[in-house]
Amino acid sequence: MSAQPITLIEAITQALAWELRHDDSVVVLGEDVGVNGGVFRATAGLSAEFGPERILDTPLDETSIAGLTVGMASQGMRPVAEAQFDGFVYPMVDFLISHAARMRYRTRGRLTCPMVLRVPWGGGIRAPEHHSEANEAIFTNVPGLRVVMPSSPQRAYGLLLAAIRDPDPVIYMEPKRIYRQYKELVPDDGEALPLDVCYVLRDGSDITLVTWGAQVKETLEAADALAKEGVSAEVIDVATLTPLDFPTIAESVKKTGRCVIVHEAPRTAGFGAEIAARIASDCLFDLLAPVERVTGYDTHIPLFRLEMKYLPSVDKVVAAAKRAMAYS
Amino acid sequence: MSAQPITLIEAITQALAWELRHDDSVVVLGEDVGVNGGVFRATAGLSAEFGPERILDTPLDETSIAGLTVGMASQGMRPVAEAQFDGFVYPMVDFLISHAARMRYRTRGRLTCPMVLRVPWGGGIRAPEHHSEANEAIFTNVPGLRVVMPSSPQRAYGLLLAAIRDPDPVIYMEPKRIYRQYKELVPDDGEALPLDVCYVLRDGSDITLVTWGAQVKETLEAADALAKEGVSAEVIDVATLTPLDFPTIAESVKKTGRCVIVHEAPRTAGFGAEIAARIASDCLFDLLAPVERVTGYDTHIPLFRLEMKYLPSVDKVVAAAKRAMAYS
Amino acid sequence: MAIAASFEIEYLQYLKPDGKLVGKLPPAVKDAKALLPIFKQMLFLRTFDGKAIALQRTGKLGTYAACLGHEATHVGIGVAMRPEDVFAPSYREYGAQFARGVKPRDVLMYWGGDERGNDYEIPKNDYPWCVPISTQMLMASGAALSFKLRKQKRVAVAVCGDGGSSKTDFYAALNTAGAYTSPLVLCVVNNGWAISVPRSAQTGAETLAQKGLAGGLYCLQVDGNDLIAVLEAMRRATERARKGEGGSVIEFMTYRLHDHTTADDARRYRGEDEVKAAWKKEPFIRLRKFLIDKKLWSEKEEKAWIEECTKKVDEEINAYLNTPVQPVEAMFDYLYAELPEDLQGQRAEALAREGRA
Amino acid sequence: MAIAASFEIEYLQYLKPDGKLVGKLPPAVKDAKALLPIFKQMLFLRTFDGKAIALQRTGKLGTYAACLGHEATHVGIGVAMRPEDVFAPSYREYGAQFARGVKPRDVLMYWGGDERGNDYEIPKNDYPWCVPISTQMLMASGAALSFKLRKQKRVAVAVCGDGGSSKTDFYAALNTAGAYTSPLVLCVVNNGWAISVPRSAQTGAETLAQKGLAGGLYCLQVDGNDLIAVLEAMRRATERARKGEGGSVIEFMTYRLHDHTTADDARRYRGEDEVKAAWKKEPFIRLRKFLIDKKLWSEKEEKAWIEECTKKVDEEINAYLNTPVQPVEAMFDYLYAELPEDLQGQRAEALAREGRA
Ligand SMILES: Cc1ncc(C[n+]2csc(CCOP(=O)(O)OP(=O)(O)O)c2C)c(N)n1
Ligand SMILES: Cc1ncc(C[n+]2csc(CCOP(=O)(O)OP(=O)(O)O)c2C)c(N)n1
Ligand SMILES: [Mg+2]
Ligand SMILES: [Mg+2]
Repeated sequence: MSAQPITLIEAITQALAWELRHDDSVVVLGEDVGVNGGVFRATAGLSAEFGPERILDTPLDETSIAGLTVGMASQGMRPVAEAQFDGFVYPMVDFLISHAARMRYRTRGRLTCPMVLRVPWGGGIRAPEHHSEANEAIFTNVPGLRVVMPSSPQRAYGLLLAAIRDPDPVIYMEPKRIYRQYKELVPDDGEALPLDVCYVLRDGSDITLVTWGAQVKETLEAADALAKEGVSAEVIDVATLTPLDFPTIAESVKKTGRCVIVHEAPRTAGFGAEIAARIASDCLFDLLAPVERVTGYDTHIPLFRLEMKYLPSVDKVVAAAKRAMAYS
Repeated sequence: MSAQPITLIEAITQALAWELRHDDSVVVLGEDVGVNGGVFRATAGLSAEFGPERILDTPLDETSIAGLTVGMASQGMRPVAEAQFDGFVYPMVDFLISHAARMRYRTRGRLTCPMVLRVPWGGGIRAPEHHSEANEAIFTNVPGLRVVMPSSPQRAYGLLLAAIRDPDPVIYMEPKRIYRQYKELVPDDGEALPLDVCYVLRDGSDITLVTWGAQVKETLEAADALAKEGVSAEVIDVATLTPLDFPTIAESVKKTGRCVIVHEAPRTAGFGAEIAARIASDCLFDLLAPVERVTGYDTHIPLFRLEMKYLPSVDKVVAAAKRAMAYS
Repeated sequence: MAIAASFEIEYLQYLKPDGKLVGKLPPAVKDAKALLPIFKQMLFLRTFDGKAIALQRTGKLGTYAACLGHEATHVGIGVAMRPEDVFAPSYREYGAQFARGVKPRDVLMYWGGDERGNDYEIPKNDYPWCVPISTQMLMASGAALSFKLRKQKRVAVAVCGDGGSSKTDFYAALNTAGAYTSPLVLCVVNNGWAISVPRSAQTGAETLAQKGLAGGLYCLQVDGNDLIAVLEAMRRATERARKGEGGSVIEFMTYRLHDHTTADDARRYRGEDEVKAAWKKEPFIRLRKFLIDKKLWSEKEEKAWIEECTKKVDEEINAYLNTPVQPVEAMFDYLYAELPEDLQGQRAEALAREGRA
Repeated sequence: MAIAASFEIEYLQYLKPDGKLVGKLPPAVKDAKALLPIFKQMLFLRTFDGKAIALQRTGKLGTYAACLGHEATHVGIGVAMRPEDVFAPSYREYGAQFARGVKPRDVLMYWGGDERGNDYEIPKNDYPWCVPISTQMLMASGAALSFKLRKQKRVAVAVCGDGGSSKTDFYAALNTAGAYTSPLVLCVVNNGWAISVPRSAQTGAETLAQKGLAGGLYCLQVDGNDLIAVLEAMRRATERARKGEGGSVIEFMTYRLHDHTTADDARRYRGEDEVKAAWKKEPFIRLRKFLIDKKLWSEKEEKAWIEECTKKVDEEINAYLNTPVQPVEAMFDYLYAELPEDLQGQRAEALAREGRA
């Protein structure tokens, strides 16, 4: 039990340290992750404890980071790489799709790729360009990967441990806007959480709100607001986008008959589409109202003077839920 | 009017030649596009007609191709780049997302990026690894791009002309399986087709089959088969995936009340999800049956001994349509 | 022993840290007088830089990347170019941009979170600030290729840092410039650090200049705190480019005297001693001494000029602070030449949320 | 003129095209006898290659990339490695792979459209064929780094072509190997062509070897049709690597005597003369002459050995042809260590379609 409650990013550091201590094959690599402790301080103190042979600063090249990571993972190490910001994962896409996701498939299991890529994800921190992107959809159509996004200190800890231990590649996206939003007691007990589960964070009977990452907060607040108006909202944190635990979502929607999906990425072909599509297929006759998506607009997240107008907000979620409630 | 009917790939060559002849700022670049005429022969004869300063062989690097293309486009040229195969676009993703899609947005219109990336797309030709991928979903969540896929010689010609003339970047994916499948008269008249239209290829009243690219063929055949069993299927070729002409699809689904979406990419978070999601939102109360997706499995397309078992087929489409017809 | 190839990379330095000339003035600087207006630009830049940092510290600007210590390199690159050339900056080279016509208010708008900072009228064709490291180098190679194909006597000049010289895009830029013999000048501003990563950790290469050999380019290493060396290096490279002789890689040796950006704290990873030593070699001391020795400049003139600079920068800051935020539809209106129908509903929704339906 | 850095790149050739020795045998080949088994492997490779092409022509194999003309380089690289080393091939280096234990039937399975071709028992840790050009180079750099971190005396050896040396991943590989001083040997097999693009169009660099300078690596250019030079280059590079002295780039000069693959028609883009001239320098002529001169080999022995090779290859072909197609669930069963629940429905559906529910 951590003596003091800790933030989401501290929970990440705690998970990294735990696993570095308990598994020799784990190494951390990325730009500025060493002495500097990472631009978000996720790796703060790790270089001092584990030394530069376990915590590796890399040359400034994301292709290199991705390629080295796959190369090390396929030779029996468990590298945990960091992309400094979401907007810098694009040069990694080739190695993730062409190699990480296929190493096992291609060699019929002879070689594997037990790696994690940590990606500080999403907007809302008044950062420069390319520091605020919600680009999970690049990875969700790629078989062989797992795409994971925690939304609380406890889940950050447990899911990161699971990601590192998973025998296959995991893209672990960290909602940077809530890195330091609140603290929670996070026992440092090395207990991983399952990677194939959507978390029902709040029970409700009238409507299902499905979300992940930083929007979990706004969505829970929206549920509070709705409760005041007599609407009972169930809130689901998807947590692992792919492979998806759809049964948990389906069960809820079958119960409530209404669903609003909330995410930060642009709407068109965002991962919300997949959830809505499955609902349209598997829960059609349970639906009382159209499935709405409250999302970023189909445009780039603007620089910070306008970014809050781009992001989903509590009142956007509430409004959508009320529109759904108007059906009966 | 081309004196003789031509194949889809010949229509592409014809469109390239037309535009090279009529617009000095158009250049073609890629690996082996010069003297060799491209590995699929899409640029056959162009080097001879237009010379090596208009038809440029590039060094073997997709990052270079993408970066040069964006660089040239932003300086007033209209480059048409070729990715040799779908599996080689991943190193281009950074330039396409970070720069091509944002040049206009980032500079408030001061610089623009009128480029085309041609990508031979999809499986079914017994090719080696990475020569058979259906990866359009990588681009459909990216604002600022257009993702276009022709499915006939005539549409290949008209849509490619439109793509080259479009003032913004276009990813033009070519279903290589049907490059030479059949011939059509394609007038060489420089007439472009609109990029914001879904094409209704066959009218029907019982069910809407929505598809694009190589699967248009199987889907039309499925419609034939269904007709024999008394089911009237409307077939829509999406043609331009993003920005999407959803009204055409919605109109059809509202009429038929049933929809099967057919595509080659893995199902989860494939572009079919977006179409299904919109239906679940905008046509919910018109639906008589769940929206089904007939797609590639959520796994990598296997090497060619198994690939046909992976791809959607006429009977998979027919079976899905029949399941939908069972609802009333 | 048979030799397949051999190479030598020249190092340029004319003005030593103590202000003494090594040898005589190079062709780029026929007359010492010509240095004066450039020195004044450098002073303007330093004034601007200090004020921008202060603005950030008081919450009136977002994250800002200072250029303290890079002034000779940045301004030297800018003045060596012609208006019709194209410049591709990273995110720090305001000195080069000012020389080309970008306004200080544009820089502030950009770091202030407003895309309009990239919409300057002059230089019309220059690339905007580029956050994804070194991708500007490769876009510039595309620009250079386009000049060559259109037979224009223009040069594309791009800048990245020592960190940026590790990026694959940098290699792609030099390889394509070499393959097409295109008019490209790749400037590597080696300021010792890439955030917290020292130059020594970026690569095993002895110099960053030699990376150009990988593409058969002309390679130079220069003292980037020596304005004269910067100008001479740029003269050589741009002349070669304009004559059709191909591209260059120039490594400018300088030092980042400030934190990486205002979001960084360099004390975490580098010692005070190193910074102190670097201050002795920074670009103003030597140039000021040289100009004063030549009777081209005086402390009095400097004081007056800095006052002028301060006034001018304050005007720019006011212009920035007084620019209203863009309307919400700006999110949509620069995405495509014409807004596709598919997006019009979302635009309307955004307007409606502002009560502007 | 001050010099920042200077370099020389050595060229190795011991056996001239006419079979005459230049100077004496290098340390890698203390005794000419040692060449004999390697020569025999080369002959086996050529037998295999010819048969594989024939197999493709008769519709029994998919697209196949021949290695005709590359035998000295490919086999030389393979035999120079130790079993515990790791090899990262592109898609053509069967010669190196056979030397390491890969079976001809595996090669055939792979080009025959069956993933099991990558599932050989020996060498357990080698990388599979790599279609995305030069990405294997960077994965090998990761492998090399992992050896260094775990203090294992192993070397990672990777191969790409002249075209592959333009790919950004190649630069990333050499830059990271240099930055970490890791035990990596990057072999660039310069066979003159990348499909239809000649070496001269890939880069402005005079040699491909010199690209290693960009990362501070040891660079060598060698006659890749001269087995002795290949062995000596590999000896130097692997010894350096094993001693912790860092990585190398070796350019092997050879020629692609066949079409790029069976899907290519090289007559579209290169002249007969060039090919004819290349045949005179191919690797067997000189080595055979050298061995016969030394009385280590004879025409009769060659005939007998080729018969043996033919028999062996035919066996392998039969093994390949008689391997049944994988069951449909193989699509799912190697995707993750355990099939996620989300995919079980699709797997069941695929089985059901086969009537195997
Ligand atoms: C692709 C990419 N990765 C990471 C970053 C984050 N980042 C911004 S600046 C920087 C260091 C740059 O160092 P250098 O190239 O030496 O330039 P300098 O800042 O010293 O001028 C990093 C890692 C980025 N902007 N882009
Ligand atoms: C990333 C990528 N782009 C394009 C291709 C298609 N392609 C296959 S081989 C080849 C040429 C390779 O030339 P080189 O590197 O010289 O090797 P060689 O075939 O001559 O051995 C190309 C372009 C590919 N496999 N991967
Ligand atoms: Mg730097
Ligand atoms: Mg080659």
